[in-house]
Amino acid sequence: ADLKFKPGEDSRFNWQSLEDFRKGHDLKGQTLTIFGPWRGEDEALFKNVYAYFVEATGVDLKYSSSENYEQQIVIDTQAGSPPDVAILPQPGLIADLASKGYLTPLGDETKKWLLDNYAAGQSWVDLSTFKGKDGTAALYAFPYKIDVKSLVWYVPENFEDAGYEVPKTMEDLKALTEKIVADGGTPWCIGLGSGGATGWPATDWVEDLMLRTASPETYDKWVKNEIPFTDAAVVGALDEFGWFAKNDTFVDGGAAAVASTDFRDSPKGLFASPPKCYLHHQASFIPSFFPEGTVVGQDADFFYMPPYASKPELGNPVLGAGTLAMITKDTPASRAFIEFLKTPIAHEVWMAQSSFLTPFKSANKEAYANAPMKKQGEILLDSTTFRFDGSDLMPGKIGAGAFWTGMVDFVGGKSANDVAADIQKAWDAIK
Amino acid sequence: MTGLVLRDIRKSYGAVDVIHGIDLDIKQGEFIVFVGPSGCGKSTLLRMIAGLEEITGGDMTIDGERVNDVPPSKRGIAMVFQSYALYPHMTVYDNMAFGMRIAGESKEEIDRRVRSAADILQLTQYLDRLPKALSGGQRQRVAIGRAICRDPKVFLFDEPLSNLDAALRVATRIEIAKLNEQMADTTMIYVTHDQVEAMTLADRIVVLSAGHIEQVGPPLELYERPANLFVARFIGSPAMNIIPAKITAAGEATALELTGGRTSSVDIPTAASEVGKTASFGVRPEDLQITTGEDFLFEGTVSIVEALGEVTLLYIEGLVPGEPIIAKIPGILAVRRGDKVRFTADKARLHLFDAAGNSYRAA
Amino acid sequence: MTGLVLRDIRKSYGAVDVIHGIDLDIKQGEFIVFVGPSGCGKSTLLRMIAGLEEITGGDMTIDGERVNDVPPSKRGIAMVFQSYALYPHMTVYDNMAFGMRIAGESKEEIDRRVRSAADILQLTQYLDRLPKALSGGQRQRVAIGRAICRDPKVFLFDEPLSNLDAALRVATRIEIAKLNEQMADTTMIYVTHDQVEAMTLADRIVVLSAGHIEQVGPPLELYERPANLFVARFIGSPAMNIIPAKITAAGEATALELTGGRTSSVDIPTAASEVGKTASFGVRPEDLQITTGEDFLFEGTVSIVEALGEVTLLYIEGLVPGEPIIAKIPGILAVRRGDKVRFTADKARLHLFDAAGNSYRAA
Amino acid sequence: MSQLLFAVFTMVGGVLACAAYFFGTNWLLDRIFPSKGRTGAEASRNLRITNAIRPWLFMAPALFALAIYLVYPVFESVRLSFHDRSGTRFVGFSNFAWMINDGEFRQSIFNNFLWLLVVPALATFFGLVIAALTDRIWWGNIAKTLIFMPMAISFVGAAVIWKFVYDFRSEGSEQIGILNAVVVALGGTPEAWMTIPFWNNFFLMVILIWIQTGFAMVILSAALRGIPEETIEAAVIDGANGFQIFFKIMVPQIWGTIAVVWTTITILVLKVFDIVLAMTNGQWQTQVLANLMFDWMFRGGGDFGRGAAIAVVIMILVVPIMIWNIRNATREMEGH
Amino acid sequence: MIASSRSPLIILVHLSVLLLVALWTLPTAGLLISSLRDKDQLAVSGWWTALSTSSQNLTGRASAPDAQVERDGKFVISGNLTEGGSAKVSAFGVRPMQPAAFEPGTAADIGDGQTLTVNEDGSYELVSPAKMEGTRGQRIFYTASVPPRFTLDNYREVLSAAGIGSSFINSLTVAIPSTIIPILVAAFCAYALAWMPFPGRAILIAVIVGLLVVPLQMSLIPLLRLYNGVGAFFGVPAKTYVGIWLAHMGFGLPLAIYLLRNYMAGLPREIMESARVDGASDFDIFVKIILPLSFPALASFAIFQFLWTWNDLLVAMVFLGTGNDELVLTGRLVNLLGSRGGNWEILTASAFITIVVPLIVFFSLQRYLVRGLLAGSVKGG
Ligand SMILES: Nc1ncnc2c1ncn2[C@@H]1O[C@H](COP(=O)(O)OP(=O)(O)OP(=O)(O)O)[C@@H](O)[C@H]1O
Ligand SMILES: Nc1ncnc2c1ncn2[C@@H]1O[C@H](COP(=O)(O)OP(=O)(O)OP(=O)(O)O)[C@@H](O)[C@H]1O
Ligand SMILES: [Mg+2]
Ligand SMILES: [Mg+2]
Repeated sequence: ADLKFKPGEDSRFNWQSLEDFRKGHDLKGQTLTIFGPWRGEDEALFKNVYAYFVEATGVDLKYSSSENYEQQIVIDTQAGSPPDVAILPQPGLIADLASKGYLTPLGDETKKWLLDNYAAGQSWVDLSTFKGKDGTAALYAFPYKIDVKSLVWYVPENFEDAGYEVPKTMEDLKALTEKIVADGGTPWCIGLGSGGATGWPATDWVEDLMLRTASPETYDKWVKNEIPFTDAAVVGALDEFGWFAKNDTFVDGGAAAVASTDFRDSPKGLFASPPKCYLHHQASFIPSFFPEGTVVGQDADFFYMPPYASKPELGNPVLGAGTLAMITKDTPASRAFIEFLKTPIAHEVWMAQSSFLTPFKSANKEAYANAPMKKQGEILLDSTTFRFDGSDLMPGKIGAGAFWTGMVDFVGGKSANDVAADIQKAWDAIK
Repeated sequence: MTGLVLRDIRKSYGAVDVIHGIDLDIKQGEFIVFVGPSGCGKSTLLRMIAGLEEITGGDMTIDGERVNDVPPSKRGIAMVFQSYALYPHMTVYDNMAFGMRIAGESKEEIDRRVRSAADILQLTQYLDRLPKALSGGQRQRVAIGRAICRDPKVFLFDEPLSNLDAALRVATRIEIAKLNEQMADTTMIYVTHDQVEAMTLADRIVVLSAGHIEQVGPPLELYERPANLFVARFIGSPAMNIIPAKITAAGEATALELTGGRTSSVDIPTAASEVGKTASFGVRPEDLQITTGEDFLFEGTVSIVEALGEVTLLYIEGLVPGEPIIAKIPGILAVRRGDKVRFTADKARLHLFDAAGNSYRAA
Repeated sequence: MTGLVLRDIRKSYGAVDVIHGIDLDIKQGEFIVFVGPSGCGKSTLLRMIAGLEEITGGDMTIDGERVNDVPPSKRGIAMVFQSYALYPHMTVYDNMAFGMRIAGESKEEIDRRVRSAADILQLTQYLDRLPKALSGGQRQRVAIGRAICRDPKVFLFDEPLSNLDAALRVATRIEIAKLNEQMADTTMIYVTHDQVEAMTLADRIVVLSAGHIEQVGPPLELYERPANLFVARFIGSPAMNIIPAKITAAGEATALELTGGRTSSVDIPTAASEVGKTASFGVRPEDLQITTGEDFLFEGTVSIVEALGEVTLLYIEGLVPGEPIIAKIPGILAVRRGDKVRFTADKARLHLFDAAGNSYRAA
Repeated sequence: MSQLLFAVFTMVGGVLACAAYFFGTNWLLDRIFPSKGRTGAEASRNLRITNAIRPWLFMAPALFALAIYLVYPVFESVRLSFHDRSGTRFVGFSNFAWMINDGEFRQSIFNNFLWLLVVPALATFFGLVIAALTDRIWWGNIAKTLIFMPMAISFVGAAVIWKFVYDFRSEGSEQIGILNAVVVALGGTPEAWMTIPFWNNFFLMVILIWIQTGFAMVILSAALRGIPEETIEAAVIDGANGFQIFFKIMVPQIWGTIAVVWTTITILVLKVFDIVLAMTNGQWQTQVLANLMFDWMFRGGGDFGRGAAIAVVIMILVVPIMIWNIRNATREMEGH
Repeated sequence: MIASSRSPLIILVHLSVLLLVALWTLPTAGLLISSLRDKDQLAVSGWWTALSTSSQNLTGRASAPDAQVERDGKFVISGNLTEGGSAKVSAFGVRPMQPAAFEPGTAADIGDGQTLTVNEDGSYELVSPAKMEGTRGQRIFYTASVPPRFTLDNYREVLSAAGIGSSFINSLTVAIPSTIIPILVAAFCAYALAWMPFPGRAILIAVIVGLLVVPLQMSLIPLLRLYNGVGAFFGVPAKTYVGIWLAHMGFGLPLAIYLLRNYMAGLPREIMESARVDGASDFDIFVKIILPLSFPALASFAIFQFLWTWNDLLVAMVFLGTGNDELVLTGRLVNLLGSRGGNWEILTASAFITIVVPLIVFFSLQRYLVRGLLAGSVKGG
């Protein structure tokens, strides 16, 4: 395979780690099947990464993906023909697979490695620890490739023209929102539409606001339903979101448009002439839906979704998401692949290609392809609290079901209390 | 060589009884014609013989073997369907060749037989056509051709000539007769409404009525000595004239008083016990002659004159109210509507039936 | 009241020409019968009149109005199809009532007319059946019933009686004749292969052959004075006997020398120029009489005797090789196969055709 | 190239193997129980045997495939419906008990009945009308191809298509959904069609009707062409106009096929889920049984017990249709 | 019938078909046009606007300051906003909130003494008394009427994707036998159910109808388990072409049998009887009479079965696999969409690329949906 970056040539990369890895792993004649969520451009990027693994080990690697990866992995594991390694973005799904005994624990050594090498290591270990079939918790997954969600996107030139400043606190953000309305503009573009997954962008909002209004421990309890959905903290976060989304003058198209506007379309309002909105809350992947030719950092930029000045004890929480790799069939090759993910090079190669963030401290920050990526990487590394997307941690029926539906109902006019009660009812039903 | 034997054959469609128990022995090589009114069960009987219709009751044997449950293909039959039943997707040639191909005949043999059948039936120029591009008569001929191409033990024909013109009908009829002669061992069963066909082709005619047999016999016997009123009326066209009568004297010859008052005597012996009973006196239209003498059988007014060329039909009113007597007189007559005409008839050719409709002669 | 006029009507299916130019005037109220060999185009012509078949060439007018492009429903016709064309999903009753329902007749009127038609056609007990549970003849009767239930300007019948038994056929024929009488204004066009039907029903008969008209005329005219050999052979059953001959003397009567050497003379005038030409001498089977005298027309050996009851058919070999002369003698004869028989015939009933097949009489 | 060769080879091989089965078994049967050229009694005995066996020979591959691919999973579903989420622990009727109390399930049942009422009837109706109308015009085939197109379009494609129809943009901004564009052009205010409870069901149904009309059209147009031309001619002569011919002559004659199409679409409606999944995923009260089942089966690892229980309900719903078909089949066989 | 084809009713027929066709194709037309549009336009304006010249608010950017030239002591940047100059500018502005503040040709003051002039043809001139700084050009907002513009880029992108050719062949390898085999199998079965008497026939028919309802998703796991078992037993890979053919056959059979049986049961009984009398066995009758006469039904089912197998993704993914060499066309195209499925321009184009083959199949099989196949075979009602 052609290697994207010639080993040894670019000093940003830790080539030594590749050489070290090569030594202990000769997998010639073996095959490794990986099932992952990346398709299209992402697949090409990932291919460039695993090319180094193939080059180093001589393994015959087959990567496949599916539009319905959730369904596919359930079918494949249930039917007894799983891939060797699965990489999935949904901890809830992984928990389920683990509880059914389809995953192989990665062992204490890996756990220790994560604690040592990942920023906010304990968060990551907690995230990747699930109960197995026998009920004992173990590390089953390896976080690889992170998205930061606590971002607000804007067009710097529009801010400049209108004389707006990037807000540093949530209070400022709310003030800015009102100011834009006063200026005759519309501050926000919010779109929850996503076909069958409609509603999910709102869950990010709520989670982000939850981390800014309640403690991380409350957040953890919430996602495990140790406090009910109807808890005041949760309802409060919902209402915070409602402040933005349920105000007709705050959102492009009015509150009614929120639920049905496609999340992929909604950022386009930033770039319209005249602009349909000035602000857009979305994760780090969103630039791929910006108009062609948009240069992030110049034509569009982001700022960290600020915390409340009134709640300094919460620090700078970061909401994120990411994919986790796990062993679905225990073979030397799959073990080796997890080992490979522990090398800096496995991270740096993707960092250098864009749309990849990592909390891996040893990965060279300079390898990030551009300034915005680096800025996001810094947000991640600087975070005092990192929390994984709550809806992904909840059981599928809630996090990818009742919660979504609830949010659609919420922006559709239902009160926060009612919505929370509905979701809690659904949660009770699956217990 | 016992041929085909039907014993108390019955058929019902659900609650409708169609065949009420038929007993019939058909010798091998015989030519049997089924006649009977429309809907009396001829086709049904034929289809049962072919094995296409389940036999509800009774036994059928071919050559001594019970065949009730033997499928059609094993009975060694060929059949011409009343509704043709051509294969719509095959050309005329293929329609005729189908059976032989199934039987695995050689190509040359098939070709020879198809062409000769087509020749006989004047179909040669249509061999490449599909049935839908044929006229009604042509379709019927294909159906016949299909049957005669094969070489079966039993031929079944269901009104095979009904859509043909007179000339072709005669020609085809003669071909069938020839076929019958050439294949002395082949039994033929033939349904027709055509008197001429029935009379000329049949070794024996079976007269059916409402699902049972009225009479079986050679054509002339049926014509001359019909067993009952039904057969008498059915055989011969126009039908036999029937005049209600009363027996006035019995003996070697029977004396009668006809409706209308005329008396007559017929050469049929009756028992003395019959005197005084009502009877039906029958005379065929073609047995009536016009007379000017006094010794006439009856007299009447001509209501319709139908000149057919070779014969003239006279419809005579006045004897039986509402039912004209028909006379068939050779040649073209000068008789006009409204004329009063007297008729006489050969005594030997008169018929007499009892009140139940059975012939005195047969008794 | 000009009725129906056909002017140079033509029809072709792709490259196949089926109708070659028909000219025909049919007066309103006339009863026209089409006869002709199977496949000659009768059904096609009928279907063109009905408007079911596009007219490839020529003009058709009804009551003076060109109707080539008028849809069938606007032509005021009723038709009995050769293949019945019953509505398979409707009961017999509904089949017959359909047209009237469409026309919006009252329920009582429909019921009355359906029941009376069913009565005539002996279908009353089948009114609730679907066509598939009927015999062939019953289906045909339903088709007729459907047509006579309606009240059209023109009736078209395509072999309506072909599947009926003799008795029913006569009865139905008479019903049709009655219908024709009652509805003096209704034109009827009737296709049949049955000579008797053609002769009894027709005001005029149209003899078709291979898509063109051979002769048009009243039945007896066609029988007595066929315009050509084709008509001569076609009308009458069995067909007219044709014997090749040579004209030996012309004048008021024509003297002939027949094949086989016998001479004869016919009461047909010919021009002197015809002497020496070959001609066809024709005599109908029913015009032949057996004679023992010396003044016979010809002599031959009987090869087949067909006794039909009322008449006997004799097939005489020896005159024209390969083509037996047929004689139709009334009654049942004592003649046997192999007998030598002499025949004579009335001079006035002989026919003579020139080499092209046209009658000398007509000329 | 080699892939092409392989493809052609496997294709031909597969098809030939299948054909060989039928010819082979049939030949064998005639070999084992010969009737040609045998004497009477033996021949007819053999014939009886072959006649009893042959239907099963003809049906064997079909029955085999049906048994494995459909019957076996049915039993598996029934079994799973009495088990817990991982399909291992027996839980009795608790899945069904849960179901009855589940609001979403009741919503789905209600919606499914709406679908069953509307979609099969309309799709069959449009299919029939289009088949009849296009039958006799010169560009009928082109028209049919165009109407068939939705059937041929992949589901992802269809989802985009209807996005361009139902899309909603706020008032004042440019509409990219044609429905709202029309509404706006007529002076109305744009609507978020997918979110209007109850009515949104119908907007979803429109999509399925749009797709399934092609199915109905193709099947019915084959049936229409089987109608004997003469019966139509007879009706023309009887003075029937186009509508009368259509409703009184053609429709009754293809009634059997109409029933088949209707049945097929009805069953398909019971199974419909991809439209709902792609357009709303059951939100805004548009949930249907099949999507609910899918949701429980696969979302977040899946709950096989509940998924299977819903599947069992779907399968039970088809029972009336089966009974109706048994009736039809027996009646039809009597008619023969 | 010909005569009636000239009646005024026929015009009505033409019109109603036209209307129905329009209704049915309108949504698809949207897709087609969208697939030819520029991908940024897709989500911004309705597809129908692409057909005509439209007035759009656009944003452009002047060339970067390093392109400035000094003229008469002033610094000038000039250029053209509309590449090729096909659009016509009707207004322009320099601030996002007032995109149409100036008429074309007028000089807009943008502060610091700088002026901007945009002409109708899209050419602009930015004049500054002082040397301009920065790396980016000045944004220019303008309203322009843009003529329809179409591009084949979307198609090019889809068609040039790696592996599309072999996926195409994979799809055919799946679809063709998956169409032919079930038809053959179903036809035999349908014949037996329609014309061969045996006990339990009606029940069997009903069961087959009932099986129509079995949700595909329910079967996948048990079946795949079975496959793995069989595969392991024989030591062959579980996911093979034969496996997927059988799967498609299994799922397609109920409908096939149901449709075909219904059709075959409607064939005239006499034809079969006649063949039987001619000595044909059931096998002969089936092959020589039933099959040819069932062509309309076979063709219509073939159309659907082909279409389903061709457009199928799920069964192929499960039974054939998701790897690169097994991927069918639908799988390949879906993978092009990227992980978040937002690339409508690819969706639109690939929808039309996949539709081509089924449409060809439809068009070529359509001629088997013939009229009057049975004409002339039997007489009577
Ligand atoms: N579709 C067609 N294509 C070609 N030739 C046809 C077609 N239909 C009929 N013919 C031919 O046209 C001729 C006339 O057919 P038509 O049905 O009018 O005959 P007919 O006089 O009614 O015969 P019959 O007495 O046998 O019913 C026949 O020779 C027939 O083969
Ligand atoms: N499927 C059926 N159900 C009920 N009755 C039937 C069925 N088929 C035929 N019949 C009746 O059985 C009787 C005999 O029918 P068949 O066809 O044998 O008559 P046929 O003697 O051939 O008459 P035709 O000379 O008119 O052809 C008819 O009265 C008919 O109505
Ligand atoms: Mg009959
Ligand atoms: Mg005809």
